[in-house]
Amino acid sequence: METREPTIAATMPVLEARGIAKAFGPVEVLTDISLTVMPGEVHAIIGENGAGKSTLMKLMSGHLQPTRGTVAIDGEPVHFAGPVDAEHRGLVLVHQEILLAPDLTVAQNIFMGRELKRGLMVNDREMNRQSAEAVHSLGADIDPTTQISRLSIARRQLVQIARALQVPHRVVIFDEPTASLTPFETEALLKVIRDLRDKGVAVLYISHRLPEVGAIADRITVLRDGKLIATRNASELQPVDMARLMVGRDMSKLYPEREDTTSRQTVLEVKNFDVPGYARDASFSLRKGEILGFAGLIGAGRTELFEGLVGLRTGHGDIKLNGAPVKFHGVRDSMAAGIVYLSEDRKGKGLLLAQDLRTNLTLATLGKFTKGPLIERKREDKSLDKAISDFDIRARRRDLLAGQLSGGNQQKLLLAKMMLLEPSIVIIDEPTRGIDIGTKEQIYKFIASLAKAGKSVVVISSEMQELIGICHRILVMRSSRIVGEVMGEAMTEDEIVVYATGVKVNEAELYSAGNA
Amino acid sequence: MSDTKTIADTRGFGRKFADLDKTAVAPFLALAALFLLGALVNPNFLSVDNLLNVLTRSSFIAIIAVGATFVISAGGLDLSVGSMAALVAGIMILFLNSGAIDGDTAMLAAGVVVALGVGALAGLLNGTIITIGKIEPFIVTLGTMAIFRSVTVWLADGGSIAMKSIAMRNMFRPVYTGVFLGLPFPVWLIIAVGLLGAFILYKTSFGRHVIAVGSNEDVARYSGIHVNRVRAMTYILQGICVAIAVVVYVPRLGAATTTTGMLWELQAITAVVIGGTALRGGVGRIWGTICGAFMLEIVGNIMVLSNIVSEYLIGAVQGTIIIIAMLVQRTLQKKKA
Amino acid sequence: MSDTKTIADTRGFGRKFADLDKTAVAPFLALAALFLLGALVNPNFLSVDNLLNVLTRSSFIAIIAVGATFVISAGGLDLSVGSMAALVAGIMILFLNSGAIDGDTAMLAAGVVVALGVGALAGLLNGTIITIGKIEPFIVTLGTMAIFRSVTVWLADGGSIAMKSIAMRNMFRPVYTGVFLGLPFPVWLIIAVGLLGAFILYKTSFGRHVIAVGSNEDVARYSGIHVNRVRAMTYILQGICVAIAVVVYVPRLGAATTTTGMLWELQAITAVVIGGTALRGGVGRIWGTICGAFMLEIVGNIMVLSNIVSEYLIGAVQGTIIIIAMLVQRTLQKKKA
Amino acid sequence: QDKEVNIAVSIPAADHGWTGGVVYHAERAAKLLEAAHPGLKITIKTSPDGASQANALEDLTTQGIDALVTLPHNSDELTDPIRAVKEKGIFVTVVDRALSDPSIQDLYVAGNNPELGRVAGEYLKNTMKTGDVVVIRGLPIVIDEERQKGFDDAIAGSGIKVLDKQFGNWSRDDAFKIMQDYLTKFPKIDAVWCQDDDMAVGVLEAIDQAKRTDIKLVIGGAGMKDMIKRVADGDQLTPINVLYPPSMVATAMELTVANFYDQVPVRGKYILDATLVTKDNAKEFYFPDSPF
Ligand SMILES: Nc1ncnc2c1ncn2[C@@H]1O[C@H](COP(=O)(O)OP(=O)(O)OP(=O)(O)O)[C@@H](O)[C@H]1O
Ligand SMILES: Nc1ncnc2c1ncn2[C@@H]1O[C@H](COP(=O)(O)OP(=O)(O)OP(=O)(O)O)[C@@H](O)[C@H]1O
Ligand SMILES: [Mg+2]
Ligand SMILES: [Mg+2]
Repeated sequence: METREPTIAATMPVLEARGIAKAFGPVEVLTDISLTVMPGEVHAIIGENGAGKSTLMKLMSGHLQPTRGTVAIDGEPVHFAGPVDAEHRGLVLVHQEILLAPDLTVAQNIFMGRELKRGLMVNDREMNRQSAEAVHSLGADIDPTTQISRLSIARRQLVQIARALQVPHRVVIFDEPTASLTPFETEALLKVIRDLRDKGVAVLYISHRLPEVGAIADRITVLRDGKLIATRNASELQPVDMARLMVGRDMSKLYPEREDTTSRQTVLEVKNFDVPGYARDASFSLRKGEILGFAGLIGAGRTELFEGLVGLRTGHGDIKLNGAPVKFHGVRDSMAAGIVYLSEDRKGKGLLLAQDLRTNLTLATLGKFTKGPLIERKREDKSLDKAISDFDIRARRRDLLAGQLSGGNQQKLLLAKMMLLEPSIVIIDEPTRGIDIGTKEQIYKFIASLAKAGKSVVVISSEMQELIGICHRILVMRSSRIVGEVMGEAMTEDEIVVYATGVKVNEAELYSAGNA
Repeated sequence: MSDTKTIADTRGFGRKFADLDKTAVAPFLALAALFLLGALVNPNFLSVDNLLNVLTRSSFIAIIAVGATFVISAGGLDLSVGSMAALVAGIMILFLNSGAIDGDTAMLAAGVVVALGVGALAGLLNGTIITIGKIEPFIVTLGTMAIFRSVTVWLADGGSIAMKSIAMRNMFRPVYTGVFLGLPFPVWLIIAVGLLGAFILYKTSFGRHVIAVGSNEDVARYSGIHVNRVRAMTYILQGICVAIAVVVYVPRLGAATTTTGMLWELQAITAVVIGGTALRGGVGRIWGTICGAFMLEIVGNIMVLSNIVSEYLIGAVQGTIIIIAMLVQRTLQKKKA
Repeated sequence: MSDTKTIADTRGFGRKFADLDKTAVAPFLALAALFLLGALVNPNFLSVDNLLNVLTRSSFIAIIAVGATFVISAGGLDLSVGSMAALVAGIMILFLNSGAIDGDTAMLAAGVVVALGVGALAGLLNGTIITIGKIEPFIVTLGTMAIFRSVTVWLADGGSIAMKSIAMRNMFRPVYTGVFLGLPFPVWLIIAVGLLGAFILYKTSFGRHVIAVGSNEDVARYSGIHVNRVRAMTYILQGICVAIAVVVYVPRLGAATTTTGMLWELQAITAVVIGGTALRGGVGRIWGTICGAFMLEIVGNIMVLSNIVSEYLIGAVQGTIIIIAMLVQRTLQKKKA
Repeated sequence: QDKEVNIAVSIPAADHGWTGGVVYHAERAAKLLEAAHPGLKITIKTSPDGASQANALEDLTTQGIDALVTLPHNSDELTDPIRAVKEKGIFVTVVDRALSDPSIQDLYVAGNNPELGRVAGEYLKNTMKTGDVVVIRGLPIVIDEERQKGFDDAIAGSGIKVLDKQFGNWSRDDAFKIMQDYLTKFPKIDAVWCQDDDMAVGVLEAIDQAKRTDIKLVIGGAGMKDMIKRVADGDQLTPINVLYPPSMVATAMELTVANFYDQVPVRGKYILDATLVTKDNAKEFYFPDSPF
């Protein structure tokens, strides 16, 4: 971990929040926040889901207007007419959610609204070149002429970051930029941020990955329930302290005690499963009570493999469920068979953002809430109450729309929705993406309790630490194939990386040969 | 209103969806404004007879538009309803003329069943091509619009298809002209279809699925909803609504002609949109739709009752009034916000 | 690490490339299928004369549909183009009849300018009400459709507006009938409008903004794009395209009637959609659109050349062919995938 | 008599009652004529509007024809396209709507639109002397304008007063609505003139439903079979009708065929009267098998 003496004293804050408050309707979600951001500083904001981090960032970048208080640039109070106005003053925000035009290409998105021109014409060649460069500097290779709609969430996130950095900036705000990135992209991004800092740019940085925060931040501000709890120098805080400040209680143990809940009974056996274009020749088995991890780099094809398995996209191969061969023609079949898949794309495929919590919660299981043709609203409400308490969903009002929940709470709602199906096999894709540490702990506990109750869980995650922390066994995918298996003592980050990057070729080939 | 600030300053969907109740009320306020205009133009406008006439006349479009609310909430579109109405009416009358069953009452009842069947089949045709062929609803229903119309013209030999039996006609006529508890029968039918539509859309799981599909098809699919089946079903419902409208339409003039149902599709869609349902799907307002259908008919009525404009310019005034009604509605929404 | 990505990259890239071609090429394949059908139905179909006739006629819809491609790509809709064409034609002819300027050539030139001006203004009206009033384009342009039509009827006093000066008519006629380098003048105009449209849509930042607005309005707004201005501009472009179409239309029939341009809006939208542009916005295919307009005209031509079906059923056959053409297109896309 | 003759017939599509009748009669005449003349081939094409009719004319000409029988959508618009046909040396018969340049047509067979309005107006003037009349027009096109003008001229200066005029789009449903609203608007109406029998059906229904007894006369026009039957049956409300038969297209086709197969060349104008149909002569004009 790099330590650095902040050089704050000499200069004046480039961006400042002075007693800012924000209310949505009668509910105040931020109270009296005062905050300074110095040039050449990385200032991290941490807090639980729904603490108000994103809202604060939106207030400081012209996306929202504060109910009380002011924002100041270079000591001058300012009023932003909108985000574009803020950008003109050198303030850019990388949103937590992906905001890109899906039909346009990477380069077209990166330069949207400020196209490079040659005479009357847009200079596509130059924009493509610069975009490729910008994306490359973030440690990724994305063809700049690819349509956004064809990219995975992670890649979209990278494009979005590249786009923000293309604007002339003095302050860059990153709202959970790494939530969907693997360690490699994360490392590249952190390097970019350090470069920014060294150039004197101020950076506001939000993340739920506390070690990462410790590594990059000069100062850290902790929010809880819309209030500012503390602003400290990073050197004074260890991740445990951060967690304590955020959650308000001691957070010594993130992962639950590992218990060997795995039984001998194989519940799911997959042989030579292909998802054309994404996964090839996948074979694995899952036992009752087992937590099986799937690791790999972005684009390795994990998501698509399981989408294929549950019938969400076309795939061929043999699936045996409790020993009996099955065929899933659609996701309904697999749901009926007790398998559920929770999408990593909670906004695009998980929740109806424009509908309320109740509608979302019961959408996949409406049959359980109907008497005759009639939906029983009372039972739905009761179920919502239960979900809110079971999964600790922080919604200040019941009639919020799913899109108005903070990112982490959307994830919890999705979890609650799919658990209503009472599955025996749960496949969770990126279960803790964008989730605060307190809630992570809850979700891990929840996964462990599922296994204990005799259900089987597949966890697809790009966070190797969490896979190692909770899984009994981990399979690693690379370039559409399962290339390795680690378990027991061998479950280390190094070992997984070796498989995921293809360094350990021999064993990988051995493994797939053994399956063939 | 609790949402004041949300509207002023949220950026995303927050804004669009926070003002739910306002959008729901706005069409009725616009309707009230039209009533005022009507009363100013001609004192007879507010007479019970006139209002009941208008209400009764709006029944075809209102009933069809209830079906269109389903189709549009699920993110679809149906341009074929007008010619579907003509086709259903034509086949129903041909059946009534065939004398296939003894007894006029039995025959009429069977005729209604035939109409409903043909309507449902026509809807199924639309739904199937759209979902299985994965073709834009606009193109499919434009195509079936031409098909239904042509077949009707062909059945009618270019002329009209009229009910032959005078006795049966007299027996059937009260379905349009009859009054029950002070309200004409078609008005009761609007109420019934509205109640049923609202029940299905708001209270049943099918209705929930319709909204889910229109709101985000992927989410619906990942939630295990049969997206295609739901979609197709909305078109079938639309077909049934068209058939119900035909059952009220046929007794009025006792005939289907080549012009029957001409432009009803545009009127139905307009009613739905004026009523507050968004064309992009994900929202459905049954009562707003019915209110919209009523508004359309009232605008026409006011035009005839007024003496102000040349008959050449009536279309222009009508168009303007509809745009202004929408503007009023938008402004009211913002005011109340 | 790097090799993983390279593999993924190539795969993704290849896939994407193949996809692009298919969607873009599909309308042309469907067109080829129609050619085959035409040749089977009547050997005269493939004669140069016949093909040039059809191509020439498709010019009105093709040119209007190029404008509609802009409107639809930006997520809008314009139902008023048909009556706008009637209005523009009417005003243009009235101006030509007025003899305001000496010299027929000067007069004609001025008439063209007047037409373009009226078209742009009409488009501006649509654009302004839609963007400032924040009303669904469907309702607004349905309203202005009625308004433009009515005003035309009123200007024509219920009849038609014809060019009075025979000399001027004879001078103007070659704009429709004239041939240059073997191709009729209207065909050159289609090419010119297509090239210009493609240039604007694909090569200028305005075109980029059109797609951005249609793809995701919020994102466009955050990117500093003047969403309303871009939207309104697409309607103005649409108006100008309508005016260009009128400039070809007037010399053909020499008159504007109250039915001029009736249903052109549906044809234009159909051409756009058949051409591969999605109604939800975010995609625009100028050449596909022109191909679509050509297909529509060919279907009509084949109907006239064939003698198989009863006149009453022509609509049905036409509707079926269009649906099948779309199906063929979809299947080709999937096959090649 | 097996001379090869190709005749094309271009008419409006069957989009309302009267044009539906035109298509019916054209198809019927074609069958009869083809049966009578083995070498004769008749191609009938319908078009929904003026521009597509111009297209159809081009397409028909391409196929090589000897004669064209056409009922143009609109005189102003179709004059030039028909001229282009004529310039290819093709025999041209125009039905119903005269071209702006009459020198183009070899043969002109027509009903008389101004006369249809005039006869109706004269009848009103003569039977009622004074009274309040409401009018339902068709669509705003030239035919409608001519009929209206004939009517207006006939009642000019008389005691007949037109209370209101509206467009009923030649549709029963629209006419029904407008009549309902007229009944609301005017406490006393003496007579209704609507330009077309299709609309008269809607008018009668509206009056019937409102149970209004002040209306003494409903005059339609064109000779739809249901209305002729009412006249024949001596209906009080509809004692007369004014003829404007869609079968005129058949007449035109017969005459055109005669030009080729009989020795006498046929040229000139054949104007069919806008005959006043009354109870006495109604039987002559009643064709129960016609769709119109
Ligand atoms: N438009 C809105 N209307 C109503 N409430 C809102 C709206 N936007 C946010 N909220 C509420 O404000 C609170 C703070 O949300 P915010 O998105 O700032 O949380 P966060 O700290 O960024 O959480 P996360 O870590 O999950 O992203 C939440 O309770 C959320 O439900
Ligand atoms: N270079 C590329 N160009 C286009 N599409 C790509 C490229 N690389 C990957 N993809 C697409 O991205 C998707 C795979 O990404 P995704 O990250 O979801 O896979 P994954 O293994 O599930 O990854 P994650 O680790 O994020 O779960 C696939 O649709 C894949 O084809
Ligand atoms: Mg957040
Ligand atoms: Mg994934």
